[in-house]
Amino acid sequence: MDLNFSEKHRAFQAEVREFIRRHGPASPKTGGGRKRPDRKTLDWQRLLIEHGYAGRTIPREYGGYGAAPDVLEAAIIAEEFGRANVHPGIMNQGISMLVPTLLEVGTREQCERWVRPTIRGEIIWCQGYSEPEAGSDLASVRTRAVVEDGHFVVNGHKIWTSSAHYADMMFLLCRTEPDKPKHEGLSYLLLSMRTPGIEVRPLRTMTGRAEFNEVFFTDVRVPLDQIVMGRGHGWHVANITLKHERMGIGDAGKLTHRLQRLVELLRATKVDGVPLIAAAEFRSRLLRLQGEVLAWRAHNLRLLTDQARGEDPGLRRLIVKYGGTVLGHRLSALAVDALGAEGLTALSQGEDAQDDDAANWNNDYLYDIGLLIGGGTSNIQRNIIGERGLGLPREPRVPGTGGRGA
Amino acid sequence: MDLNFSEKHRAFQAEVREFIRRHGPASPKTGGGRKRPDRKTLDWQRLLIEHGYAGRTIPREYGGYGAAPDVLEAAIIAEEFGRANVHPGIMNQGISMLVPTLLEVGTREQCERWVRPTIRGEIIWCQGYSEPEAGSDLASVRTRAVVEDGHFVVNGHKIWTSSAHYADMMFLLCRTEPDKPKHEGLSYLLLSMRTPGIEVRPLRTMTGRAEFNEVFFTDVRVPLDQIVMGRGHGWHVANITLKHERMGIGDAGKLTHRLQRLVELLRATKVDGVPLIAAAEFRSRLLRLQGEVLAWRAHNLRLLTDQARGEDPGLRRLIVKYGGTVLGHRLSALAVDALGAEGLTALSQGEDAQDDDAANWNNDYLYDIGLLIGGGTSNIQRNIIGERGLGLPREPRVPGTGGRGA
Amino acid sequence: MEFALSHEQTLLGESVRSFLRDHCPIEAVRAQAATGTGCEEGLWRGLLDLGVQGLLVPERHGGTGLGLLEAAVVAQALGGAAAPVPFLCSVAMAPLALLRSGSAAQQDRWLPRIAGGEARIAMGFVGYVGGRGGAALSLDRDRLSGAAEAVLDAGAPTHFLVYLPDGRAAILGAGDAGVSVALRRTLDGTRPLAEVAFDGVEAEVLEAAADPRAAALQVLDAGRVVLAADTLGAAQAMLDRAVAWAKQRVQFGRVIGSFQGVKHMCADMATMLEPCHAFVWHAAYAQDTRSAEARLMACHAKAHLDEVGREVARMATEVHGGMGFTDLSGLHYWLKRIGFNRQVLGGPERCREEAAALQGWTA
Amino acid sequence: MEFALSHEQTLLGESVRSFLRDHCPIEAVRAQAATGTGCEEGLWRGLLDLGVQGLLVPERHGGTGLGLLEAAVVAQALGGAAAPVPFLCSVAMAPLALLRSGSAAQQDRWLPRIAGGEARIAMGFVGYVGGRGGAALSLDRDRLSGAAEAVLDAGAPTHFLVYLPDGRAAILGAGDAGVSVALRRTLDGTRPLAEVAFDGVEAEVLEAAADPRAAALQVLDAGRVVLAADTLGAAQAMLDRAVAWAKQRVQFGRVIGSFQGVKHMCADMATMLEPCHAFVWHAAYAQDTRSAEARLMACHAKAHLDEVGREVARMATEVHGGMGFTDLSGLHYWLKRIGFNRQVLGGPERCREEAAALQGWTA
Repeated sequence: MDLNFSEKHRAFQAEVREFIRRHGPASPKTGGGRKRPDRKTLDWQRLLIEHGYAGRTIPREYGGYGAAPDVLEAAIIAEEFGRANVHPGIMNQGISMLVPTLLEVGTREQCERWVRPTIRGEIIWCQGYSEPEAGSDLASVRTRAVVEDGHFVVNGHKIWTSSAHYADMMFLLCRTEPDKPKHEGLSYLLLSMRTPGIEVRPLRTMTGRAEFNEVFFTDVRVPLDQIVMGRGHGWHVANITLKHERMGIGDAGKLTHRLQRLVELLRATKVDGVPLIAAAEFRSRLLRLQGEVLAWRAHNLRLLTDQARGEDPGLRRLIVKYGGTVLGHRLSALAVDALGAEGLTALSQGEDAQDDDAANWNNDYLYDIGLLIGGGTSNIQRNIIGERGLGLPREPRVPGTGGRGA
Repeated sequence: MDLNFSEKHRAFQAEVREFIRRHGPASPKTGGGRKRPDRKTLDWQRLLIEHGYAGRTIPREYGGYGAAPDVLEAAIIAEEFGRANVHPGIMNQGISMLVPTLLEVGTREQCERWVRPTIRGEIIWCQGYSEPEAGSDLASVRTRAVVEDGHFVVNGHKIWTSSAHYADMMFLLCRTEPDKPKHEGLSYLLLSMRTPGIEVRPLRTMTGRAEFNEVFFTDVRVPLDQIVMGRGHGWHVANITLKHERMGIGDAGKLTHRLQRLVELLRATKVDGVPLIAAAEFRSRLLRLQGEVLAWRAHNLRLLTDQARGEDPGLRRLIVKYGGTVLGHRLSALAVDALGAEGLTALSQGEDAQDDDAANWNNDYLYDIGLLIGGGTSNIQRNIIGERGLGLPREPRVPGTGGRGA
Repeated sequence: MEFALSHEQTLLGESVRSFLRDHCPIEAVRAQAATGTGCEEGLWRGLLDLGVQGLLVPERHGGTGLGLLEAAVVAQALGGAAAPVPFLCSVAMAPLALLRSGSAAQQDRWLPRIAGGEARIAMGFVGYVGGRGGAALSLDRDRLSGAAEAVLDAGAPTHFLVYLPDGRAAILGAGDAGVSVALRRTLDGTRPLAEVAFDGVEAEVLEAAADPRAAALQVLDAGRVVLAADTLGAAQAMLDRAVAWAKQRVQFGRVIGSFQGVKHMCADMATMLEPCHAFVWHAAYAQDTRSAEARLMACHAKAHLDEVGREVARMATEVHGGMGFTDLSGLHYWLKRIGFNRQVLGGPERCREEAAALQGWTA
Repeated sequence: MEFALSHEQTLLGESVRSFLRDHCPIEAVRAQAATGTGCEEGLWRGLLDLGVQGLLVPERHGGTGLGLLEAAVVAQALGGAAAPVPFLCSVAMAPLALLRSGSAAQQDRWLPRIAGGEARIAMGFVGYVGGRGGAALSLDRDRLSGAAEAVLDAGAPTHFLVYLPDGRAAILGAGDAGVSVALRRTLDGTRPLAEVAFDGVEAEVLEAAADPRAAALQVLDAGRVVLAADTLGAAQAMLDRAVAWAKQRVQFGRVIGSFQGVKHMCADMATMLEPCHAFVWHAAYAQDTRSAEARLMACHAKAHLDEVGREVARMATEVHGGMGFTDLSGLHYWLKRIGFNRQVLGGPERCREEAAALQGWTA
């Protein structure tokens, strides 16, 4: 254990602070759920990558900053950006899920082609996993691809595809080996959303945005080299992707940052002249949440160390999505309560708007409910923690089905 | 809906208050978990029955007070006793489970013989249900009884038998029809704990008392007429008993009373000169709990009305044990927190002692953890609520077992 | 003497529910959420046919002279359908305001118009639930000046009724000169809130109560009980839908309700929500009988339903999986209604603080 | 530079755990709970062989000069075995008290005796964690009078060290004339608490700190971190037992861990508890590095582990069904240890209030 700020890290911290002092005012607003990055955010992202505050450990040859993994540097960045309430860089499914997957099991060509524009926020990816009859039960997807004259030809129907209406690319889980057992018949393809035969129908969500979509595939042709690993390895690749998602969604930097925003809100909001941060119940709740966030912050440092060492943290990693999502939702719930009746009128001005803080809290609150569901419900997450993390037995199979889970 | 205090009820309330004013000082202390009633408590119980504040609706011929069910009278009694922190009468498994079961499905002779001494606290019953391999899975009990020269002869082994070490009688679930399906092979016997062949081994619990026991049966002879309903109906009778237990354990009067004690504790306890009832976090928690207790208090009035009408309240009844037990535990947890470090030294002086309030809170806190487990864990309770109350399907059977539940 | 709804009360609830089943499908809610005023005219007229608007208006003024318990029964039905009608103010609180604070002449004038559905009165309370700086009212004789925030049922009102901190209330026409209304859409699209400014507007002043502030608080409490009932109805609707979904949706080869994870979530919701029915009745009944507990019960009923409603809304959505998050399922209309109810007329934290103060639980 | 235990720290934990596995079976805990002083002599000597008592004592005074992080590692192991030894005061807080508040001469005199296990110092704080009326101390030159409550590790001490509200500390012999000790068994039978009265007893005064109150608070904070680590160890032991039980116990024809009800309970426990390891390390490390966050982290680590510990203790017991409630399983020794840790040196409510005050979150 050594978190001492060496001379090097003290200098790094000063550098980050200086960056924030100088460029912070140009930061886009934070919070508010997912949207396609606007010009301001894209510029900001390039600036961050240039300075190594985004894409930090991604090799230079793929458009990253190419720094060696350094847990303390990562922590300093998260901490300073969070403290200053400055946009920490674009976080989307391409960046948090696909890029690390490609870096882990993609070919050199695939990395060269897609990592750079993805981390810059120029290529937006969507995830083609869930289907109407395969929500939690992902391994039973039916969308199929067959090989015909040098292409995979895809037919089927995906749902809950977030961002599909503005995404450029999709990573798709589909069935290519219908004769093999359920988990061995899948492949993981990368395809352009501009390919003919794709129809996207927005599914409006409770946030009022169309963050989800249905996507219909009719004879959609995907070049043969746009598969990650080989045919039949889709389940394996999808699980790598989901592993990274589980890391991402509960991200402690995000929690620290959100706590910081919450503290500011409670300091600034006065009722009958008393700031809510001094009002009994609000302060009590805030203090409980602060303790929990501090625990996750420390946990995150530990995970970063695991990562730097190349160790699989097992249980420690598996709990992140479930724990972090629940906590994130409780943070935004307190914010919504602090906003009171007046906060009810703080509405998002649309997907591309710069919303005010109150509107962002409302969106976070609703969007977090979606996160509790998305990527597998909390029940699925707890199954994973119990089974893979603690070694508890699976549900017994029910005769005549592949049944387990929920 | 009519909860108006008619002239009659106003008079009744005055009568209860007068009783409490006059006799309250003779009340045994309240709280502190189960023990065999001492002389003082037995005298108190007789006084309560005489005045109709215990055994109120039990027929006079069986030793009760013989009043017609009256929801408001019952509510007035609970309210006034709770408010005054006066002992509300003995509550044990004989009174809360066996007596209503006998009144529902017992013979006239059985009622005449056992109801009176039971409600007086003179006969203590224990429940012979669980076995080492049949805890939550009650229907798989193996203790067996065969008929031999005019008696059931019982052999087997029970566990988690609370109060068995001082009980006079047991209601026993055992297997009499080994050839019938699991649920149809059981019978419900009543037997004296003085019968030769019974060995009771105390199982000390976390409260430091031996509230549980193991009971071993070797050729224990039970007269043939000491069966409730007929052979093979044991599962049915046991479920009637458990229905009444589920009513009993979460009893809202107890919750109201406990809240009252808690309010007094928080008023009386000062830290740095400030009563805890005014300290932010304690007051916030107390207020949340008060809201919940008020909800259960109203719910209880509704259940009493259902009962008076002879209606089966279904879901409303099924939630009582689970909800009430969890809430009761949270009340005692707040009390333990209010007592602070000094409260750690408040220990029970033994099963027959009159403990002080702080010791009673500590015991309640620990005992409540037992209640969360006893009579089926919270998981079993939630299965019951989900399946019988909401009509959700059971777990599918696993091949080769009778498996469901947990 | 019993703790249960009477036959008439049960029938009242049934009739409103049945009407809403036919006339307030989810599409109507969706349409209102997109563009509505919070008052779907067809529903308003239909409820008039059922006599709902006159519920709390005495018979001699053309109403049915029932109590807050009946209002709670109706509110529960309205919450259950997420029905966009200005029930809270126009039907529940406004007649009580007149009965508690109005003179006989004022009652004669206003109550029949309320019962007849002609007067739709939006309401605001200034200085009752914690000020955030924007609102302040003053009355110079009968001239009202200042501003009120978070004015309820303000989408299509005929009049405004605003309470001043001292317990007097002022009532005036929505279109009167000097009244300016900034209508804001809210998270619950079916119910807007307004900021209303008054520039020396002539108003009718309700000031007949012996203890004006206490009278105003009674009206506020009644509103809180109605909101609790509305949340109860909405949460029950969400639970019912979650249970139905859990019985039908198949994943991993099994109906999901057979998994303990889902089953226990449903059981937890039922365990929280079921006692709330009796609690809301009890709180409404306490208002009707002016019980000594009436204020305490109103504060706690509001706060408790706010909390239970939020939990049930989240869990019911979660049981639905991705479907629950979509507009398609419509679940979120209830979720947002519950969220709206939570924040208006004092959030749960405020209500609990009042409960503490009532009991002297202060330093 | 990394956030993980070093090889040496890991080995230290291993060696203590391995020693306790052999020498602190549940029977030893049970025996102590029945009749013990809170200091099982065999364990005390065994830990001495491992060098534990000198952990925080500088090398020049015969110790190993390690930090609070190492102390936390050991405390976690002790909590995991519910080991009845006076580690908190005698090993962790007392040397820090001398290092923070003692003169060089005092350090020379006392620290070697601590490292050698000869001095077993019980400790009390008067005026630090909220007074309930019974305690008050005064120093007239070097004469100590008054009473201290909830004195820790007081079952078999050689000395008492008590902090006065102004940050001075007094140290004196446990058997000195004028010292009267009322030893009380506690809920956690393995750890008694004492009320100690002093009647003008001659004491050695520690008053070398530049800011005495701040120095005292550092010692208190260190104690809180050690308690958090102890609770972490105890809770982890309970979770491990619950998971093992869930893999083995069969009901309804299935291993109960295959039921989602049980599985999700275990998952919830792991999700709560797992981040606490890093949190406790972090809090201890902040003490060692005297980070600006040190006080905040100590308050929050104590409060958070108090809460998580309580939840895990209850749920782990519940997973065990009836067996968990019995003395036979021994689970309750951990549960009660967690309960004890919660209440001493400031309960979670107190710790959070201090955290709020540190951040200026006050009216």
